[in-house]
Amino acid sequence: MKVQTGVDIGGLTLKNPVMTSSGTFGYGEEYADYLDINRLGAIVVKGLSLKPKEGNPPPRIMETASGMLNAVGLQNVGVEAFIEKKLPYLRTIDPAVVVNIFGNSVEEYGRIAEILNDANGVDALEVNISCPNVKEGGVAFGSDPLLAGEVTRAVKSASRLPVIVKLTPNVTDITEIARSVEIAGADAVSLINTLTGMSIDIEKRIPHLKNITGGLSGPAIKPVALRMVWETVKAVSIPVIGVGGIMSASDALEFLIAGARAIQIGTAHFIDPSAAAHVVDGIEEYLSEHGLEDIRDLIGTLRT
Amino acid sequence: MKVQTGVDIGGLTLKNPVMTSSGTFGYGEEYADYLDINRLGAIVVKGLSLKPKEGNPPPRIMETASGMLNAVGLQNVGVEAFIEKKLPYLRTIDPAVVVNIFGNSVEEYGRIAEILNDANGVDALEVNISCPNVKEGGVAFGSDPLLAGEVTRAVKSASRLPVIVKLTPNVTDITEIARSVEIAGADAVSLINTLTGMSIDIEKRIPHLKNITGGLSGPAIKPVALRMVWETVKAVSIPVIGVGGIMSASDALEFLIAGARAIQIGTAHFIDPSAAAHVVDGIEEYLSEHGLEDIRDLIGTLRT
Amino acid sequence: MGGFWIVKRDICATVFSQRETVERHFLLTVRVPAHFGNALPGQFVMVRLKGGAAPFLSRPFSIYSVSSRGNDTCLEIFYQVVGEGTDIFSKLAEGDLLSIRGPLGKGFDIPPACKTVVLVAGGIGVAPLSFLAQRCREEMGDVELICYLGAGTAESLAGLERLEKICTAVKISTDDGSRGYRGLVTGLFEKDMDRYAGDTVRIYSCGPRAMLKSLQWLLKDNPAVCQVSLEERMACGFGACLGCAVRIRSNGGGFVRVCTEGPIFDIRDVEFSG
Amino acid sequence: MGGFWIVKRDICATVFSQRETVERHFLLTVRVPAHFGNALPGQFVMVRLKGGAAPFLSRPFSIYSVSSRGNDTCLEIFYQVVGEGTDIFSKLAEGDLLSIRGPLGKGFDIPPACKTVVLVAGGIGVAPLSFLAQRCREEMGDVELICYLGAGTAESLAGLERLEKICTAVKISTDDGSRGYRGLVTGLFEKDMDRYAGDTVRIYSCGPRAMLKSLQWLLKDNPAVCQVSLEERMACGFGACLGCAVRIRSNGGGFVRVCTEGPIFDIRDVEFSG
Ligand SMILES: Cc1cc2nc3c(=O)[nH]c(=O)nc-3n(C[C@H](O)[C@H](O)[C@H](O)COP(=O)(O)OP(=O)(O)OC[C@H]3O[C@@H](n4cnc5c(N)ncnc54)[C@H](O)[C@@H]3O)c2cc1C
Ligand SMILES: Cc1cc2nc3c(=O)[nH]c(=O)nc-3n(C[C@H](O)[C@H](O)[C@H](O)COP(=O)(O)OP(=O)(O)OC[C@H]3O[C@@H](n4cnc5c(N)ncnc54)[C@H](O)[C@@H]3O)c2cc1C
Ligand SMILES: Cc1cc2nc3c(=O)[nH]c(=O)nc-3n(C[C@H](O)[C@H](O)[C@H](O)COP(=O)(O)O)c2cc1C
Ligand SMILES: Cc1cc2nc3c(=O)[nH]c(=O)nc-3n(C[C@H](O)[C@H](O)[C@H](O)COP(=O)(O)O)c2cc1C
Ligand code: FES
Ligand code: FES
Repeated sequence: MKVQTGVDIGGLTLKNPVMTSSGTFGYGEEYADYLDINRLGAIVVKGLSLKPKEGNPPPRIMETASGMLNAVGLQNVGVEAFIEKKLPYLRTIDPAVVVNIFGNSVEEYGRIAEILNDANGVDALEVNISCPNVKEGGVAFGSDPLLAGEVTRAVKSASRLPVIVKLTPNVTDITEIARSVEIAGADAVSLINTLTGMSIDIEKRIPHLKNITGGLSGPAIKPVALRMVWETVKAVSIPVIGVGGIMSASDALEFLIAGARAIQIGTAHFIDPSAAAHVVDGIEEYLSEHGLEDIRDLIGTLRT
Repeated sequence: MKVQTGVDIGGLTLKNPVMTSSGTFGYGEEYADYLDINRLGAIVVKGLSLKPKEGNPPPRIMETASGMLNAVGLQNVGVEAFIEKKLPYLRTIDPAVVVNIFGNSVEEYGRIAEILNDANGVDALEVNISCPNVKEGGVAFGSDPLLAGEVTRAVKSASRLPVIVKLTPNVTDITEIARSVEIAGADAVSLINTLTGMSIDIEKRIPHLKNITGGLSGPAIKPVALRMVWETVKAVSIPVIGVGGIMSASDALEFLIAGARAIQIGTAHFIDPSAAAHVVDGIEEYLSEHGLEDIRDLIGTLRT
Repeated sequence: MGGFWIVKRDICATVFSQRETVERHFLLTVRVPAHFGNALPGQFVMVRLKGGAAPFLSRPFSIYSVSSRGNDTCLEIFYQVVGEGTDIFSKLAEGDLLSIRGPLGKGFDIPPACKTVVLVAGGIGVAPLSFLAQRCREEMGDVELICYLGAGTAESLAGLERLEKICTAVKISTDDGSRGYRGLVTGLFEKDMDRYAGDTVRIYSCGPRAMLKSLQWLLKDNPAVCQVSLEERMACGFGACLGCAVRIRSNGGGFVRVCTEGPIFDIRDVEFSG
Repeated sequence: MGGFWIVKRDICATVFSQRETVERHFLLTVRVPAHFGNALPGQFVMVRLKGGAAPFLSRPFSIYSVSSRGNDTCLEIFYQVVGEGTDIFSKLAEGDLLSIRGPLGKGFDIPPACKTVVLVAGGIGVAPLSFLAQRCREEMGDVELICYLGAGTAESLAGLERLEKICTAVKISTDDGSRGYRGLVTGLFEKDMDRYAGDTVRIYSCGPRAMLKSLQWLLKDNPAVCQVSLEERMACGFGACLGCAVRIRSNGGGFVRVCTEGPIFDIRDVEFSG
């Protein structure tokens, strides 16, 4: 059976709901040799700031039970170098290109959005208000509904592109933030970013990460991500993109059934660089095995 | 080398910092055949309410990556039956007995505390304001600093016992709640309770748990628990008890080094019912291998 | 706190052998300490890979048999691959190490005066019933043992060979009619049901929930005592986590623990709709 | 996107053999596809149990050798047990399956005009250097190969046997003096250091960070080119996660990725204090 897997994310049309997540897929080209990139619905690139950012000192990562902590600290080439050096490759490939952005101030978010207006080849913005590993920007914006709304408004009014706002799970009520960015004009939300965590070297009695704390990702966080996606789907009318611990098609299907319009794959790529392609295959198989001709007949069909 | 492992938790003296966590150790007697209970520092019994509570319908548990979801729903025999039927056994054993309590209202918390004043054999109370699996009480009290303080005051003024308040991780800033209960008179805080999570059966398209969501515990959550303990230790002056994903002495030591005065072991007991005894042994070994005569020379020695 | 205490600790058991009997059904034999010889039909064990990370929680399995082989005591588990945990177990081979807790729970109740034992088994539900049949044959001599055995197809009929050796009669049903009666095993049982009444008859059953539910309904006017083995997800297996709740009708209609108050229940006491 | 694409995919490799050479040091041999024959000394692979839950992330290991055995190509990894992942790997046995990504990273740079190759190896740092020595001997005929090999004790000297067959001379140091020079391998090297200068000499080193740092300091007035293999925790191994950052002095003093811009660096370019 030929199945229809295309979805629409607030104006951004994807041929399938499988996206890569920011910070885990480089600028796309790193994966060119490892999987058939053209099978994917969208690529979200590493978070960009106005100026290049060198990131945090090492050690930056540590393994945990079914997960990992990272404190990369948003190392990136900056928006100008991205447009000049990274975008040309991204223009040659088929998936939608989503650019993840972050700033130190509301104005800076707007400024980056504006610069990207002129960049040919960018299909949508994902606004990171949820990085736990940087002092400026990041999570401060994401855990306050008012600030989250302000950032969203700044980006929306500066940009011609669909705007996805990426939410942090380190909050009491994620639906409150989701509603606030919806009202401020967000075209979609993606969640979750990493949970803040920590790990200690008991011999040296120092944190394993130089930054002390880091962001927890991987299968360990999947139950939390899925719960938050389900809550958010019920709370807003814009599309929700599910992220967190997806390793397989079966994981992705849980998010779709819970109501996510699309999903992102992150940490799984480090375990298997072709993970996203397997998820695309697995979703198609599931649909045809279950007699579902259109993925939209599956999304949000959880019976509770 | 003989090491000193005794710790003081706001007036409650433990011969070692290893406690069992509420809801995972029954009323103690369930474990009598599985480990030498007298090796433990303290036992925290299943959460008690004023009246018996039948709990949630099954399925109540589900495995996740390096963890489990539970939605037991605080099934318990009620405080009266506890005193009559469960306490006699607990009086015969050596560890301190901590009774975990929860109510539907601030008054009810106070009322249970009062009843337990007359019960011989109870050494401290742990006030659960953090259960994600019940509508009343539970997390509503734990995520609002004002309500958390109110419950604490009610229990403190009703009880003659040291009062530990158990905090939920499902909040934006756990230190805010911790400070509020400290001001309200809590003798100690324990954290974390479970993270709210969810899991879906993709064949039936229903949640795996009848209650839809459940509490995530086990190694998966350890990095989050450790981070929150470390933050809370810096924010309050009362003792902090570390809970979450502790499977081994090495895990327990991470919490102690981060500043926890004691630790609780939960889910690990299901994997190995004698887990707590192994942790006691492992802590003693570590201390003597590292030439530390007193556990207090280890607690809070993280260098950052 | 002496011997008894040591007996209940989780043991480290070595895989003796494993083979696939019918499709996706595996017979696992492990070496266990001698006290497993006291296990009762209906009791179960919690199983985990020694030191393994997945599956995270132990999995409950009925005891399919315990026997001596030379100086060793061997425990048999008979299971079907249905998910991640059983899939991992299906790769076990000789010499692999398991962590095993048990025997746990209550066993079936067999009154000595019983003359006719009727077993109604659906799929892998055959496991505890086969052990029960074996013990009945050993201890009750010429007791009449009638087994109703159901499966999807002839190829997936599990445990048949052993039952045929032990039982007075084995009556087979398959959903597709590829062997025996075409239909559900409860349908096959229903045809004979009226023969099973009186104090000297006992009915025992294990299988999918829907099957037990319809058996409960069939037996509503039949006075014969019927015990069933229930399944529920378990974390601890010994009464501590309250994860394995099942609603019963007696005792005010509350929840009891399958692992401790069960897994064996009187079929009339089970609230299948709850 | 044709052959090249397939070549880079993670491969499923079968363990051919594994043995403990010196205490807690294991020599693991796995069957790999023929294209591994093109691997360069200094390159590494990311290793994980096929389908295993732990360790979660792949672990990076230098290539210790690649060789043909009959129709098979065999990859050797030589590693020390230092934590959970290597402990799990130490239980691997013939027939077990691994998921392997690689060869990854840049190899050592060996100018054809090089006449003297000096290796300074600390502990398990011997792994990439031994592969380098082997290739030098194969491809550069009578090149002078001097190896300084350090370990804690005589019993923990890893990789010695093979190096003695390949090298012109192997000079040994142990921390406790139980064999060779008593002290650090850098101390032993320092005594000879002035002999190693000029365009036809190349120095290569791998070992603990503190050792490389003191080697950097020793070489501050010596013009010989020295390349080192660095280690950092890795998640992906191919440049995507930015987890393996190390600070370098060139290029404005920023971070580069050990897995992609390295793991081989000019020792003078590494910022060990950063
Ligand atoms: C007392 C008892 C005795 C049992 N005896 C046997 C036996 O002898 N042979 C045998 O094959 N199976 C037996 N089971 C069922 C067995 O425990 C489950 O099939 C097994 O735990 C599934 O693990 P999994 O990881 O493969 O499946 P999962 O991936 O965890 O789940 C796959 C499917 O199995 C169901 N399932 C999971 N756990 C249980 C459970 N504890 N009870 C019922 N359904 C479950 C799930 O709902 C799901 O539909 C018994 C269960 C109990 C409680
Ligand atoms: C390019 C490269 C090549 C390597 N080649 C070899 C080799 O040939 N043989 C060998 O034995 N080891 C080699 N290593 C180191 C090896 O990767 C680590 O020892 C291994 O990952 C430890 O895993 P673990 O789970 O046992 O230890 P963990 O429990 O993760 O950690 C134990 C200790 O090892 C340290 N460690 C962990 N990972 C790394 C790492 N990636 N780099 C440095 N230190 C680490 C930790 O800080 C800790 O002190 C190499 C590392 C890199 C980056
Ligand atoms: C190494 C690493 C780097 C990341 N960098 C970013 C980033 O730059 N911007 C962002 O919004 N999220 C970033 N994330 C978060 C992921 O995009 C994703 O939200 C999170 O990892 C959860 O998904 P996963 O469990 O599938 O990895 C990063 C995650 C990892 C592991
Ligand atoms: C099955 C189960 C039941 C629980 N019941 C309670 C409870 O009654 N009261 C309470 O305060 N915490 C309860 N908890 C939370 C634990 O006490 C503990 O805070 C949590 O599981 C994290 O620790 P762990 O990862 O070591 O299990 C329960 C946890 C589990 C798994
Ligand atoms: S499985 Fe834990 S109480 Fe039954
Ligand atoms: S290990 Fe991922 S970038 Fe180097």
